[in-house]
Amino acid sequence: MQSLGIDVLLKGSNFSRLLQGLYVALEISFVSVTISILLGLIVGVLMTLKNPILCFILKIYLEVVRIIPQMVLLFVVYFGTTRVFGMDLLAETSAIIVFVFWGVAEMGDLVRGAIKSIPTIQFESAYALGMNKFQVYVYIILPQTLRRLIPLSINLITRMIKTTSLVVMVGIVEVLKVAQQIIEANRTTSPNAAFGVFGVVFIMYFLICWPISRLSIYLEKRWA
Amino acid sequence: MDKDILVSYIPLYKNALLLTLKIGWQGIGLSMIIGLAGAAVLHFKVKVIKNIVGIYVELFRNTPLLVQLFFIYFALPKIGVNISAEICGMLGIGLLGGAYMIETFRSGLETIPVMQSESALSLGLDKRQTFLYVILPQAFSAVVPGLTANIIFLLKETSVFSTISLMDLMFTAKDLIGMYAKTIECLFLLVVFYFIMILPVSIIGMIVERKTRYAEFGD
Amino acid sequence: GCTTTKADSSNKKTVYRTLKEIKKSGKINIGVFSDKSPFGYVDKNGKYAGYDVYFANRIAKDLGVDANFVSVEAANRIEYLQTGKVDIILANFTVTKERAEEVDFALPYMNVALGVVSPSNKVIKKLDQIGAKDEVIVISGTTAETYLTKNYPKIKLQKYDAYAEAKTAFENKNGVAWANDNTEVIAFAKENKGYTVGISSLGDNDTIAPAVTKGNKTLLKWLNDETKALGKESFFHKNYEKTLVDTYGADYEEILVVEGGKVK
Amino acid sequence: MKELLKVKHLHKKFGENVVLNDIDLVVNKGEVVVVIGPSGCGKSTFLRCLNGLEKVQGGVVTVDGLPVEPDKKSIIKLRQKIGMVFQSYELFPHLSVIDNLILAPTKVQKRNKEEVIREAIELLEKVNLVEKKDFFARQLSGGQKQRVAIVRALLMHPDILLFDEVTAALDPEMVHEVLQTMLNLAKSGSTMIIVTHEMNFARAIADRILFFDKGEIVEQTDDVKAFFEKPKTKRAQRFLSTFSYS
Amino acid sequence: MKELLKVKHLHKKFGENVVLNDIDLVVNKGEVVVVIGPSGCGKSTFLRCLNGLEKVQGGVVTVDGLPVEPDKKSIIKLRQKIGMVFQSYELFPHLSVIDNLILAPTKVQKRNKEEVIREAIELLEKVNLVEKKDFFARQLSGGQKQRVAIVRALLMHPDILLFDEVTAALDPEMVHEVLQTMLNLAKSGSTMIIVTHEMNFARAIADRILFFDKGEIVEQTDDVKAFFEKPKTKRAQRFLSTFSYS
Ligand SMILES: Nc1ncnc2c1ncn2[C@@H]1O[C@H](COP(=O)(O)OP(=O)(O)OP(=O)(O)O)[C@@H](O)[C@H]1O
Ligand SMILES: Nc1ncnc2c1ncn2[C@@H]1O[C@H](COP(=O)(O)OP(=O)(O)OP(=O)(O)O)[C@@H](O)[C@H]1O
Ligand SMILES: [Mg+2]
Ligand SMILES: [Mg+2]
Repeated sequence: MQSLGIDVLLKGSNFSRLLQGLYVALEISFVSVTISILLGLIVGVLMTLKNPILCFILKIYLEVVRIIPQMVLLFVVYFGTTRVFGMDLLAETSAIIVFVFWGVAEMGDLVRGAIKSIPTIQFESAYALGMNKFQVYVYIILPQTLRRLIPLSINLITRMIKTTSLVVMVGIVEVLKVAQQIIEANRTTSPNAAFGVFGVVFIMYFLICWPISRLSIYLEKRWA
Repeated sequence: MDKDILVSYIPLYKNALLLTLKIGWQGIGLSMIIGLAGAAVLHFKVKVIKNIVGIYVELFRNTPLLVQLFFIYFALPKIGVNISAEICGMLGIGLLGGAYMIETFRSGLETIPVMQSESALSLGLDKRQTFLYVILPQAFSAVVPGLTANIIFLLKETSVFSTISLMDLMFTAKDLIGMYAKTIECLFLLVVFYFIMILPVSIIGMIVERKTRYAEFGD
Repeated sequence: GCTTTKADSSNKKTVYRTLKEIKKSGKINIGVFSDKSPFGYVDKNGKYAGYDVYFANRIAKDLGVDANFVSVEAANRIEYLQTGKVDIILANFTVTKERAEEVDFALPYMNVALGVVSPSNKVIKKLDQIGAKDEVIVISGTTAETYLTKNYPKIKLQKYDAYAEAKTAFENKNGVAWANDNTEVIAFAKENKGYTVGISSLGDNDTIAPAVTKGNKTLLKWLNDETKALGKESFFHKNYEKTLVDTYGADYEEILVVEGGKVK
Repeated sequence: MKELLKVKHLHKKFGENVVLNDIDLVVNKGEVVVVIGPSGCGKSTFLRCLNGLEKVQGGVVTVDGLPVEPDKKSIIKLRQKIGMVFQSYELFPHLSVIDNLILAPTKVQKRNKEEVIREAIELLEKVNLVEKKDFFARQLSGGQKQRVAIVRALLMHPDILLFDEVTAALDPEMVHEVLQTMLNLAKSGSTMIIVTHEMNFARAIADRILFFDKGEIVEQTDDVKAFFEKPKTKRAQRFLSTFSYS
Repeated sequence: MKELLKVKHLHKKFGENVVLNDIDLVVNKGEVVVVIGPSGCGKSTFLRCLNGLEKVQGGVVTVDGLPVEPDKKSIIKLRQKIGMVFQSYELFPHLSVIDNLILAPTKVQKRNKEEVIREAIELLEKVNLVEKKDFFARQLSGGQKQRVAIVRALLMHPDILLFDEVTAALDPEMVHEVLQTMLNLAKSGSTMIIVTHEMNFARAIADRILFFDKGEIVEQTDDVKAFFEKPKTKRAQRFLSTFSYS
C-alpha cells in the first residue's frame, strides 16, 4: 500500500474545499438547530398543555417525522413544492426546512419530557403567587427545563450535524461530497486516497462534535 | 402513480426490509449489550476501563456512521481481517448504537435514588446483585423512551449501508430511481416500508413504557 | 408518472425554460456529476471538468450564456429535469426506454459498451460461468447495473455507491467479477496486475445523451442542431483527447466517441 | 369584625371519590384558623380550593366578597389576595432568594423594583435571613427555605395566608424557627388558615380549631384549650390519642 | 449480658468536615438505644458507619466480634447480621411486597423460597399487612411501606436492627402504627438502635438515650425518665425546649 492519500488533500485547493464543505454542513446544521430549539420549546410547551386535540396532532406529527426518512422529506420539500405549487425554493432553504421540521419534533418531545419532570408544586406555587400561564412558563418552568435539556439536546445537535450529509440529494456539496469528489478526481493517481480523505473527514467531524458534547458535560456539572 | 410499477417493486422492497430488519436488529441487539456493559462499567466506576468506555463513546457518537462503516469494511481487509458486509453492517450499527445506548442507560441509572442501592446493600446484597435485581429493573422504565428513540434512529441509520453494498430500503429506493426513473413510486414505497418497520417499534415502546412504570409518579 | 402531467396541466406556466428564456437570463443550469471521473468531476482547483463538462461548457459558449453547474446524483437526475431546476442533464445519462418516458433525450454524444473484469487466476469469459452464489460488483446507477438487472436477473449483484468503494471491494475479493463500462474495466486491468478483462463487450451498444425536460422542444432542437454542427469540427474527438485519453488510451477513441449524433 | 373569607356548601370530588362534602366556613379578619385531622381527610384539598387550584363541584368560595373561580381571568387578581405556602419544594430553584421574592411583585403586580427589594430585605431581616439573600434554594436548609417562602407570600400583601403543613418536611429545631415566624405573624394580626400536625403548635396559635374527617368538618370550636383537653367527638378523641405512646 | 455491637474511637470526615469525632459505644443484646440530637449532628452518618455504608477515617466497629470494613468481602456476611430501615424510598418499587421481602433471603442467604414465603406471611400477619402481599409499593400508604420495610429487615434474622428516622415522612396516625410495631419488637427482646425526633416515643421505648451534638456524644444515660425531665447538659436542655411553644 503506497501513501494513504492524505497528500491529495494538499493538491490545489482541495483542503480548503473540504473546509468549505464542512462550513456548508455546519451552516445548515447551525441554522436548523437554532430554529429547532426555539420552535421546539414552544412545541414542547404545547405538548404539555392538556388539550387532547392539540396533543393528538402533535403526537402524529412526531411519529410522522420519526418514520419518514429525511431523504424523502428533502425530495418532497425541494422537488415536491416545485411540482405541486410551482415554487422554487433554494436547496439550502429546503434543507433547513426539512431539518427544522425534524428537529422541532424531536426537540419538542425532549422539552415535553423535561417539563414533565418539573414537580407540579412548582407550577402550583407560581399560580398561587398570582401568575398567569404565560408568566409561569416563561419565568418558572422553562428556565428550569433548560438545564435538563442540555445533555439531551446536545445529542440531537450532534446527530443533526452528522445527518447533514444527506443534503447532497438536493445538490448541496457538503464535506462528505467534497471528500467523494476528491477521491474520485484522484482515483488513478492515488487509488488509496479514500482512506486518507475519509480519515481526515472522520477527524473533522470529531473535532466539531466532541467539543459540543464536552460542553454539555461541563454545563450539566455546572448547573447541577 | 402507477399501480403495476408499485406491485412489481414490492418484492424488492420486501427483501430490503428483511435485510434491514435482520442486520438492523442484530446491530441493535449488539448495541444494547454494549450499552448495558458500558453503562455498568461507568456505574461501578471501574478503573481504566471506565476511561476506555468514555473514549469509545466520544469517538463513535461524534463521527458519522458512513465513515465508520467505510473503515470497518474496507480498511480491515487491508490488514488481513475479512468480514462480510452483513457482519460489518451489524458491527457498524452495534458500535454506533452502543455509544448512544451507554449514554441512555447511564442517564437511566442515574435517575434511581442512591437510597435504593443503599437499602439493597444493607440487606446484604452484593454490588452485582444490587445492580441486577434492584437498579437495572428500575432504570429500565426510565430508559424506555430513550431506548425507543435510539432504536428508531438506528433503524433509520441503516440507510448508509449503501457504502458497503447492502441493499437496505433506502439504497433499494435510490437504486431503483436511478435505474427506472420512477421517483414518486419509489419514494412512496420507501415511506410505506419505513412505516411498516418503525411504527411497531414506536407502539411497543409506548406499551413497554406504560407496563414498566413502577415509579411513584406518572399517570 | 401521472403527477408530472398533472403538474404540467394544472400550472399554466411550464416548469422548463425555453431556449429564449435561457438566453435572456444569461445563464444555463446544467446538471453534471461531480464525482464521476473522468466524465464529470471537480478538479483540484475546484473547477468542474471531464468529458460531459467539456461539452457543457461548449454549449454555454455557443448559447452565449454562463454555465451554472449543479452537482447531481444518479437518483435525482430525473427529478431535477422534471422540476425545471436544471435545463440540461449531462451526467453520463444512458438512454433507456424507461427514462425516455420521463425526459427527452437529445442526440447521443458517446457510446457505452459493458465489460467484465475478473482476477487472472479465475477469469470469467462468459456470464454463465458465474455461479448461483457468486456476486458481481457494479456501481449503482450505471449502465452495467441496468443491463444485468434486466437481462440476467439471476446474477447476484453487489452494488456500491461510488467507484472508490467498488474498487476497494473488488480488490478485497468481495466479488468474483466487476462489471462496468468496458473502458473502465480495461483501464482497471491495465493499471492493476493480476486482473484480466474476460468479457470486453457485452450486450447492445447503448448511447449516452444529453437530456432535457419533457416537452422542451426549443432547447431539444437547439441541442440536436448543435451536436450535428459540432460534428463538422470533430468536437467530440477533441473532447476525448482532452479528457479521456489519459484514462483509456487512444485505442478506444473510435469506439466510444459518437460524432455529430450519428451512431455507427 | 370583617368577614374576609366565606365558604358555602363546598363540594369537591375526584372522580367518584367525595373529598369535601358540604363545607361551610367564615373567617374574619385577623383570625387564625387551624385545620387538623387524619391523613387523607381533605385538608390540603380544602386549602387548594380556597386558592382556586382545584375545580369544585358545588358551592362557592368568596374572598373579600369576590368569588374564587379557577378558570376565570379574575383568579389571577384574587390569588394576589391569598398567600399560600406549601409543604415543600416551593422555592424556584433557578432563582436566588431575592429573585424568588421579587418575581411576583414586579412581574404580576408591576410594582417598582427598588421599592420591592427594600421591603423584601426588611422582611428577610425579621426572619433573620438577610445575609442569605443572594443564595440559591439548594444552599439553604429546609427551615430557611420555608421562611423565605413565607416572606415571598407576605410580599404580595395578601389579605389571608394559607399554610399547608409547612413544617412536615423539617427537623425539630427548624420546625421551631418556622413556627416562631408564624406565631409572630399571628401576633401582628395576620389572617391565617393553617394545616398542621404539630398539636402543641396548633394549641399555641389557634383562635379556632377545625377538625376534619372524611371530607367533613366534624368539630369546630373557638375554645381551643378545651378541645385539646377533651374534644367533644369520639373521632377527635381517637385522633388526639395517637400522639401519645404506651 | 452479651456485647453485640462495639464502637471504638470512631472518626468520620467528609473532606475537611469532621462529622463523627471519637465515638465509643457498646450495645448489649436485647438493648434498645435511642439516638437524638439536632439536625446535621451526625446521627444518620453514625448508623451508616455501623452498617458499612460509609468508609471511616479511624476507629473500629465490630458486630458479634467481627470488624465492619466497607470494602472487604466480609461486609456482605456482616450486613446480614444488621438490619437497617431508612426514612423513605426504601421499598423496591418494581417488586411486589412479597418479592421485596423474599429477594434478599433467597438470593443472598440462598434459603428455600417456600419456607421464606411462609415466614414472610407470618410476619406480615403480625403487622396486619398480609392482604397487601401482592401490592406494589406505590399502592401502599407511607406507614404500610415502612412496616413492610421493617418486616423485610426482620426476615434476614438480623442480630441488631438500625432505624433512621423511619417515621419522619409519615402522618401522625401512620407514625403511630409504625412505632407500635417497633414497640412490639422491643418487647420481644430485639436489639435496636433508633434515631428519632419523636420525643414521646423515645421516652417510651428507650433503655438508653444517646444525645449527639456536632458529631460527639454529649450525653449518655440509662435513666431515660430523668433525661427527659431535666437533662444534665445545657445543650440537651436547649434541644428539648424546642419541642414546646410559647
Ligand atoms: N389529584 C387527586 N386525584 C385523585 N384523588 C386525590 C387527588 N388529590 C387528593 N386526592 C384524594 O383526596 C383525598 C384528600 O386528600 P388531601 O391531600 O386533601 O388530604 P390531606 O387531609 O391533606 O392529607 P395529609 O394529611 O396526608 O396531607 C385523599 O383520599 C386523596 O387520596
Ligand atoms: N455525603 C456527604 N458528603 C458531605 N457531607 C455530608 C455527607 N453526608 C452528610 N454530610 C454532612 O455530615 C453532617 C452529618 O450529617 P447526618 O446526615 O449524619 O446528620 P443527621 O444527624 O442525620 O441529621 P438529620 O437529623 O437532619 O437527619 C452534616 O453536616 C452533613 O452536611
Ligand atoms: Mg395534605
Ligand atoms: Mg439523618
